[in-house]
Order: sequence, then C-alpha cells, then structure tokens
Amino acid sequence: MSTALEISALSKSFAGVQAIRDLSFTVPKGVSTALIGPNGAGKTTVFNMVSGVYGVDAGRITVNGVDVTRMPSRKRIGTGVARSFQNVRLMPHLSVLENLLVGQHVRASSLAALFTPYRLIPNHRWKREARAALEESGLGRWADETVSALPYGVRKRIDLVRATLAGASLLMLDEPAAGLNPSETNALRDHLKDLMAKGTTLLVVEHDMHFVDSICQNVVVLNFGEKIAEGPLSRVRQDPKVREAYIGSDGEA
Amino acid sequence: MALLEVSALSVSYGRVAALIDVSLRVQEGEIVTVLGANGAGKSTLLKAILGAVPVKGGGITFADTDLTRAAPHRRMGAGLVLVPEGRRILISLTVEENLLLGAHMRRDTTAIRREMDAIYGRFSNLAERRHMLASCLSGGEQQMLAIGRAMMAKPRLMMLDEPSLGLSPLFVEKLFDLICELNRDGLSVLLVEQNTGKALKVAHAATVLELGRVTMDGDPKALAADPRLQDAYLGGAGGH
Amino acid sequence: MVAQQIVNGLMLGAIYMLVAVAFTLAIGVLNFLNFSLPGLFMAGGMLAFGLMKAGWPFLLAAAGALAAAAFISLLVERFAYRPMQGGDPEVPLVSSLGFLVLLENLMLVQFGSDQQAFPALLPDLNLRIGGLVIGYAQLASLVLSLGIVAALSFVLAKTAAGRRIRTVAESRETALLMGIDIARLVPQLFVASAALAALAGILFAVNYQQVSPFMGEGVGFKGVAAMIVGGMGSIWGAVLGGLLIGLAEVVSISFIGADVVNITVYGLLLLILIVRPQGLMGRAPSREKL
Amino acid sequence: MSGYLTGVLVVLAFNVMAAYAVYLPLAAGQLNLGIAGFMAIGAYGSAFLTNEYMWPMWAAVPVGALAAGLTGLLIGLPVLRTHGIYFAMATFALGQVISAVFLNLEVVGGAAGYPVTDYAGPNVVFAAAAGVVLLMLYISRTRFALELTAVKSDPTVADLLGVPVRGMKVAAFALGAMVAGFGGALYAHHYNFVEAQHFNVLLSVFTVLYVLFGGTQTVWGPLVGAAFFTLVPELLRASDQWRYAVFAVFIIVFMAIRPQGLVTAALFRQFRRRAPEASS
Repeated sequence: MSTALEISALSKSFAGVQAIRDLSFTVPKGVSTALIGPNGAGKTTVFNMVSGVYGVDAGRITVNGVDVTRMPSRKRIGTGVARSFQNVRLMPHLSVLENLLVGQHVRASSLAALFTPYRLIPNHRWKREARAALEESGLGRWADETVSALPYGVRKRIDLVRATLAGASLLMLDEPAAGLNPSETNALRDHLKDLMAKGTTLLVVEHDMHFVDSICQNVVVLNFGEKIAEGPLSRVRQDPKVREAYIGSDGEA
Repeated sequence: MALLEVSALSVSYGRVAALIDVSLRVQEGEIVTVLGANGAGKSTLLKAILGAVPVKGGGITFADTDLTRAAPHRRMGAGLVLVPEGRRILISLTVEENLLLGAHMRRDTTAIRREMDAIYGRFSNLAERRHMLASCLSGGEQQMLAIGRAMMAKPRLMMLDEPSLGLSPLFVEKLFDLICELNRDGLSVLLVEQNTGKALKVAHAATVLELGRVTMDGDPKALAADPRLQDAYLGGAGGH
Repeated sequence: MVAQQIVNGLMLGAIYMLVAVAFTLAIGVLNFLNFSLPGLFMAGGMLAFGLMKAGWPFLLAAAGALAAAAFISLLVERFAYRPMQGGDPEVPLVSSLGFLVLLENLMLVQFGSDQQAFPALLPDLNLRIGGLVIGYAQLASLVLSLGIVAALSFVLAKTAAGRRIRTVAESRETALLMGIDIARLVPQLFVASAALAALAGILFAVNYQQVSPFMGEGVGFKGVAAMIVGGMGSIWGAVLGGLLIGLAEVVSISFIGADVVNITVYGLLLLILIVRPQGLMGRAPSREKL
Repeated sequence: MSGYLTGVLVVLAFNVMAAYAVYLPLAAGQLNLGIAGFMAIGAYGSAFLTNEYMWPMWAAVPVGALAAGLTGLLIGLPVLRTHGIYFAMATFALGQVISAVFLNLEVVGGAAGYPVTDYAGPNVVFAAAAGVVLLMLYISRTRFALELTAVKSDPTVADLLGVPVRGMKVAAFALGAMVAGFGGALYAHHYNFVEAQHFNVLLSVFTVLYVLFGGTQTVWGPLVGAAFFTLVPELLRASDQWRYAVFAVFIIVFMAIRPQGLVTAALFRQFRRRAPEASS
C-alpha cells in the first residue's frame, strides 16, 4: 500500500519550547486518519509544517512519495496536499465561484491561462467545472454569493470543494466540525464520505470523537508534541495514557 | 447572594451561536470549574463575563451589581480579573512592567509595591528576571507572571482560562497548588480547564459545557464518576 | 563651515523630530498613518500668527493654536479614524488627507496663499561660541523640543499611563482583556500627537519667521521620513531620525545645492526601507500567525 | 467642443490613466504612493527621445512607458519585500527621489523645465485613455485579476493554493508603473513642457485619493473616482475659493459613511440579480 503522507522523526521548537518532538507516523492512501490530543498538543503545528507555513527543525515529510521537507509552501499543492483552516479562510473579496477558480490555479498557471479573458467567454470550461463541482456537492445555489453572506457550515464545505478543484488527493482538515450545528455536521460528514469514496485521503484534527469515529479508520494521539498512541479509535480510547492526557493525571478519581 | 451570578447568558459570533442560555454561579470563596471539549464555548463564557464580547441575552451580576452592559474596565474595577488563554504576556514589556500593568487601575502606590514584593517572594524566578523582557520567560514562568499580573489588580474573583495548557506535568502540579493557596487566602476562582481530573479535584462546584449549552453541573465528585463526562471528551468511552 | 552647518541641521532636525514623534505615536500605537498631522503642524504656525495679528500676546496665541489643533485632532479621530476600524487600512489615510486639504484651504481662504512674515519674538540676538552663531530662539526651541520628547519618553517608560499605551501598541485585544479603557485612551493619543505637531509648527514659525498655508507639506513628509528612518513606534528612533534628516538636508543644501535635498533625504529613506525596513532603532515586524 | 471643456476632459483623461496605474497594485493590496515618479520617467524618457533623437511620438511614448515599467520591476523586487505601510512609504520615497533626480538632471533642463517639440492633440490623449480603460477592462476579466484579488484577500491561503504571491505583486506593480509612464509620456507631448515640480507627492497622493474614493472592489471604481475628482471641483468653481474646502469636507464625510468607496462589487451583484428577475 502506498502512502499519502509520511512523517519521520519530525521536530520543531518555538523560542526554546519544543512543540513537536521526534514525531513519526504514516497516512496510507485511502486510510483516513485523525490527529487528536489535548489543546496545545501540536496538531496544528504538524499541519503548518506539512503545508509549509513553518519550516522544520529536523525530520522529513513526504507527500505521495515526494519529499516536500524543503519545498516552498506554494509548490506543495502540486504534490496533491491541500489544507483547511480552523476558522475557514475563504477569500472575502471574491464570490464563491471565484474562490473555487483560485483553487484551480495549479492546473491553470501558464501565461496564456493567466491572460485568457475567461469572464467574457460564456460557459468557459473553468467556470463550468467549478459550477459542476458545486452542484455535485449540492451547493450550486450559492455559486454567485459573497462569501461572508453564507452560513458557516456551507463555507466549510466550499473550502472542501476548493481543495478538490486544486486536485488534492490528501486533504488536511483542521477541526472541520467545530462550530457546526448537527445538520451541518451531517452534511459535512456526507460530503467527506463522498470525497473518500472518490479516492481522497483525509488527515483530520477534530475534537468531536463521534465525528472522528464516523470518518477515520486510524487515529494518532499527540500529547506535548509526542505521539502517545496510534490505532483504531475504539482501541486508542481505552489506552490509559490517552485517558490521562485527556482527563488528567487523576482521571480515575 | 452569590458573588457572581450568570443567568441565561447567550452569545453569538455572527450566525454561530457560541453560548445558549448558560447559567452559573460562584459563591464567595469558592472554586468553580467549567469543563468541556474544545469549541464548547468555555473561553467565550469567560470573555462575556469580562465584557470583552457582546452579550445577546441574559444577565451578569457581580457583587450585587448588574454588569451585563458594563465596559471591561468597569467590571475589573468591581473586582473581576481574567488570566487569559495563552497567557497573553506583553513581550515588549519587562516582567516588572507586566506586573505593574495588572495594577494599572489602582493609585495606592505603596500597597502596589508591597504586593509586588509578595509576588516576587512567591515566584523567585520572576524576581530574578524582573528587569528583563517578558519574552525571555519559559511557558511555566509566563503562566506564573500572568497570574501574578492578575493578582496585582486585587481581584475578588479570578477567572483562569486553560492555565495548564502547554505546561509540563511538574508545572501543572505547582499551578494547581497555587490556585488552591490563593483560594485559601480568600480569592474566589472561576476555572476553565482541559485537565478535567485536576480541576474536579480542587473545585467546589463544576459545570460542563457542550456546544455552548450547560449539559451537566453540580458536585465535582459526582461528576468525576459520571461516565457521561468522559463521553463529552472521548466520544462514548467504554463503548455504546 | 561644517560645524555651523551641523548646528543649523540640528536646529531644523529638532522640528522634524517633533513631527516624527507625533507620527510615531499615531502609527506605533494606533497603526494609523495620520496625514492630517502636516495640516496640524501648519495650523499651529498659522493660527499662532493669526491670533498674534489679532493682538494676542505670543504665549496666549501659542496656547490658543495648540488648543485649536487638539480640537481638530479630535475631529480627525471621530471622522477619519473611528469609522474605519476593521476596514481596509488605506481608507483612514484618505480621510486624514481630506483633513489636510481642508485645513490648507481654510487657511488659504482666511490668510491668502502668500508667505506671511511671523514677527520676531526676541530681538535678533545671537550666541557666539567660537566661530559658531546660534540664535537664542533656535536654542530655546531645541531645548524645548528635547525636553518635551524626554518627558514623553519618561511617561511612556515609567508611568501607568505609559504602560497602558504600550500595551495597546502591542496588542489591542490583550489591552481589552486587561481592562484598559481604549475608548478613552485613543482620543488622548490624538490630542497628544496633535499638540506635538502644532508645537513644531509654532517653533518653526518662530525660528524661520515665516508661515504659509502650505508650510506643512514639506516638513510633514520629512517628519514621516524621519520616523521611518528611526524606526516606527520608537520615540528615540524618531529623535535620531529627525536629527539625521535635518542634518542631511542642511548639509546637502550647503555643499551640493538646494535642489538635491529630496534626493538625499528620501534616498536615505528608501535605502533604509530596503536594507533595514524596521528602521535604525525599531523592532522587526513579527510574522503572521495562523 | 469649447476649449474649456476640452481642457477639462484632457485633465480627466490624464487622471484616469494615473488612477489605473495606482489601481493595479492596489488590487493586490499594495498602496503605491509614488506614482508621480513613474509618470515623470515616462514623460522625460519619451520627451528626450523625440527632442534629442527625433524619434516619432508613436515609438517614443511606448518606450517611455516601458522604461517606467522596467524601473517598477527593478525597484519592485527589493521594495516588495516590505509590507503594508512600509511598502507605501518606500514608494513614497521612491517617487520623491525620482522627481528630485529629474530636477537635477541638466540634460533635460533641470529646474527650468524641459520644452517638448512634438504635440499630441486632445484626440490622441482621449484615445490613449480609452485604450488604458479597455486594457484594464480586459485584464479585469482574466485570471490575472482574479489572482491579484486573491493575493490581497488572503496572501497565506493564496500561497498555499499555489498562487505565486510575490510574482503577482511585482507584476501588478510593474504594470501599474508602465501605465503611469504611458500617461506621463502623453502628458509631456500634450502640454509640450515637462517640469519635475509637477510630479510631486501631492499628485501621487491625490491619485490614490481618486482610486480609494471610487472604490477598489471593481474595475470601474478608478474611472468613477477620477471623473468625480476632476469634474466636481469644476462644477464648484462658482464658490471659487471655498471649493476645495467644501470638497475636502465632502471626502471626509463620504469616507466615514461609505469607506468601501463609491462603486462596490455588491452594487454590481444587485444590478445583476435584478436584471434576470425583471426579464423572467
């Protein structure tokens, strides 16, 4: 089985504080994985290093077989990895459709593509493709809206569509279910399952364990920047080290 | 009457409801802890009590004064103080200036000086570095500074937002000892914590938030034994 | 005569220094490039002139001009700064420029566009040290400027008000959580920076004995340059920058010619921005956090 | 057309060109406070070629524009390492230095100014301004414009989506400089005289004012802003000495009420939505 993401012996410290310590784990293709752990355990830092927002102190990151450890952040999406942010970051000055069009950049970055007046061409294939992707996710009616006018749950899902249009086969989602109401959570879950059925692998940071349980086959638990457990959620959840990390050292009291 | 009385408080960020009908009270001299997974609304609750986020509905009464619409500086003048999440030490100020900042609303210079010396007595690490920029402190020392800074406001109720976050186990011990010590000296405490076990052990009362609502509250010992509490964190621990 | 030029440069630099400190207060704490400050500089000089013409004694006229500048600055806060919080950062800049245009044209209507002679306050007495000639008025304004800046620096460094201001400068959100009354602090800062700019204008008028509705532009923009050369948000940086720009100006005028002033002054600014954007005494800007 | 009206419209044409020169980098979030400097390069560069080398105007004007664009590119590379207000101040300084250099350049007359022999009539100026507007309309319909807005909106996310953030910024800055140079070159040949003092900081700053007043969300904003700023003071001419004061008050009040500018994207969406409803 080939791997979507391989992290080996990764370390990172900020101003002398060790945020990630000798961390290794693998996300095989097709095996959606959750990265869990108490607040401050280093989960978002891992995302930031994989996407290139932070450099690494030591270790290696491989995405779909390509070593991206020293690759500029801008180039990494070309290897098939895209991410979402804790607070959805769609571009507020652009409409929904335009946000998706920016997502297509990796596949349309030549000079000719940059200066094609696609907005003057009715039904240009970029717009068609973006609209189709929206329709497919049941979000078609939002295409021409301003981003800020949309419900939070819809914004999160548009973020997903943007990542797929960028051709991402590995999606890193930072707390996708946070702030969603139950029906929005369900819509998001269905959307993610749909993506997984089409071959996308997910790496998810999430606190809602029911949500994790329903989409992830594997769980990696971090505490103080170190991996303390790994495996299926049902097993990890029984691990005393995990219980202690979550409930605290006097958990059994 | 309770020192702090929060009744049916609601807060929204845009369309997202962060708190829905949350009620809570802290009696004089108590430690009350608020538990819940990330995103449950705990930080929002503390910020709303401080007045740093606007309230949509409900009321906040502190020391028999209705503070629901008061500005943060007025609430702090009444004796409320927050030790914010992530400590929020000012890195362009020295350690001592951070402490003095805590007392920025007070005029009693000699008392301020005396209390600062007491804090230095308690935290010798801070005393040694009093004239250095606060950015040189370790995470644990920064947390001590944040608490010291809050002490300098001479509060009646101290709210702490995830004080143990990112601290080593040894420091977490020290931190909880400190909270208990301050409480014994007469300070009331409202504590938001990830470290549920420890928090329940020191608290006189506890409230659990889930998705912005109070789902459980009452005696911390009973809560600690309640399997539903673990469910709130680990999603059906023990299996359904 | 190099030494004489250095003296003259420092005297001019003292004016730039005050303007630079006014700018640095606005940008360092409020993150607002307040282009009404050159207008307030001019208003200081012009109003002092106007009031003296109406028969007021100098000190009263100067006080009146300062009070007027402070009042105008509160209007700037109310109409240019406050409505723009959270919007595009360029917009308050436009409105503050609107105030500059407004002030210039109001003075134009009142006094005409010509340069006006500001009365000499002290009989033309000069201090002669060795070969150096130093006017008493110049010396007095240099001492006054340095004294005010030193006092301001003391307030910022040692008092509770200063700590509050520095907290707002570092993080508005933390300031809010610390119970700092930002709604009261901001207008106070506007008044302080306006008073500095207007005082600089009055000193300029006293020293060079001329005022005009457009006297703010050149000096104001050099004040901005001085602030950046020294490092935005740093008081002593503004002092250093002001003196450096003043020196650069006077020295290049006397050794090369008046027309090259902008090349040396703004060339220095450009060079600093490319080589060391945070300025000589500023801190490096921090990276965006996610 | 009366001479007066033509004169006003020519000024408008120049202001429109300058406005778009500011608009391009601003669309990517970069405030250029030194646009006058690039106009000066175009003006002096092209005038030098027609005066001294007898180049025809149609060749000299584009070369002047290219010279300004090239300067923008070379300067943009180091200067665009700075952000926000630092960038604005760097361009501000740059504009001052450029016009001061021309002020001291004796081959082009120094402080006395530089007479230009070849003449570009009002129709040429109108055509040039129309050309700039059309070019901008075209660009606004491309992915280039889309990605500029993306860079302004959220540079971090744009970068993670693969958009070359720095490249886009430099390109927008250099293109804007080129447009400014183009306008400057025509200015020199229309008025047959260039003087460095004209290309001062107030010219730069007022141009920024037009653009922000018109609004930066759509490509129409600069056009509307420039038209407003050129025509309204003319209409206020009756009140003569008060007109700029009145105008300034208007700017202040307007920006306080509508900080996003006159023309906004939402305005367009409203129109677009109303149109199909009416037809259905």
